[in-house]
Amino acid sequence: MFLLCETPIDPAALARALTHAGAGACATFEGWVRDSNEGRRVVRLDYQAYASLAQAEGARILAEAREKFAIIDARCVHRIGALAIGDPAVWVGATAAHRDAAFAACRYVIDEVKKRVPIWKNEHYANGESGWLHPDNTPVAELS
Amino acid sequence: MFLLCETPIDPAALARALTHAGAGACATFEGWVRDSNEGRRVVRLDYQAYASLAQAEGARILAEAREKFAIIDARCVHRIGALAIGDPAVWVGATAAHRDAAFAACRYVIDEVKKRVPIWKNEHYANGESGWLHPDNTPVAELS
Amino acid sequence: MRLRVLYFASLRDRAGTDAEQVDSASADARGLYAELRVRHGFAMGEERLRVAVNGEFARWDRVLADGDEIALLPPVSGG
Amino acid sequence: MRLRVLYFASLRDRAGTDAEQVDSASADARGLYAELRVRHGFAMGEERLRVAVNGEFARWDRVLADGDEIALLPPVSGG
Repeated sequence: MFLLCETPIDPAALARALTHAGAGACATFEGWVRDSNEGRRVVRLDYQAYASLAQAEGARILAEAREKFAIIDARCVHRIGALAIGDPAVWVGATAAHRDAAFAACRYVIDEVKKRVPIWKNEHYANGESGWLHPDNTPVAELS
Repeated sequence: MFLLCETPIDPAALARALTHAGAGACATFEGWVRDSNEGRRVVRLDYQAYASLAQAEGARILAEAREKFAIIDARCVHRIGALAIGDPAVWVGATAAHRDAAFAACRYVIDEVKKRVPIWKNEHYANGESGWLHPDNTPVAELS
Repeated sequence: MRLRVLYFASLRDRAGTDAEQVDSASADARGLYAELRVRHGFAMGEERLRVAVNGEFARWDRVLADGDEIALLPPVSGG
Repeated sequence: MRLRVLYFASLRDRAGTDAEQVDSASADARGLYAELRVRHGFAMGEERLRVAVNGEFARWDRVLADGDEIALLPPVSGG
């Protein structure tokens, strides 16, 4: 299950939904909105997505995780829209009989989501500037 | 903060307590009571601890994690007493600016806790038998 | 042929719209993007973008057909 | 000298108690455990246990003193 959501992420509810009597390990990852990035003070963020392709690519990543690792389930939810400092931006949870697989799958999912899923972050800075992050070593100011 | 607790673990409250404006990543691990182990059906568990030394050793492990990895915080709570299938037995959470450190610290803490902290698991099986797990390749029946 | 083009992130800001109809004779997605760079002044070369056609990732040499929906995708930054 | 010994997990079940007072002349923790193996019929050799004295991990050659609290720790299985 890969979901984009416009409302706050509820990690507790998401973890509860992974409950399974055969699961001995649950690894989760949450990405939180930080108050700084590359030395600049961040006051809020917007996430934009190409929703249909993001859902499809996210679902593919989860299917890959299920194939690569001995997990019971893996899920991911990504916020879109306006977020404040401290808000969870992304949640990944993976369950397995044993912890090796749960950790590996959780890590795989967040890494691939960050690389492949068409979602973009616009950081708003304390000095009033803002800019889309296109993480390929290009300064934000030169992007468009 | 390493704690032994006799009441149910509340992962949501524990994760909330890690909130920090500089944290961009939160990795957690939960160990859940599985319904089987080594092919035997498990119906419930008891955890016993040498409480004073467990707390001291757990605190040392968390201090090591803070020294080894660029984390903001790491915490661990371990249940003791009687647990049912599905109950969280242990919770680890680590926060950091970036996910590498959060994952590495989370993994380090659970691995070391399982190796070093004086806590023992007594599994109760569907056939009425039970036995302390002393994981050094010795069958449960031969242990004492 | 008439195409629909979707813009995201910095390309959307630069184009001033999230989507537009485009009449184009470009043979492929690469040619279309070259046209649109001129029209909107996009600074990023195609080697920094990915392209999707009708909701799936595609190659730049993808031959376009009337009615196709082309999405231009800057480097992603989710998570 | 009089010592206090703490038992855990399978050793506790075997000894039938979580703790007891022991009068011993053993020079060190190794000697004490050898005595207690005989008394309670513990099957595990010392190489499979850890020992703690007064709340901290110790070596088997730790010299014991009157009033020490010795904990015998089978291989752990938390988590």
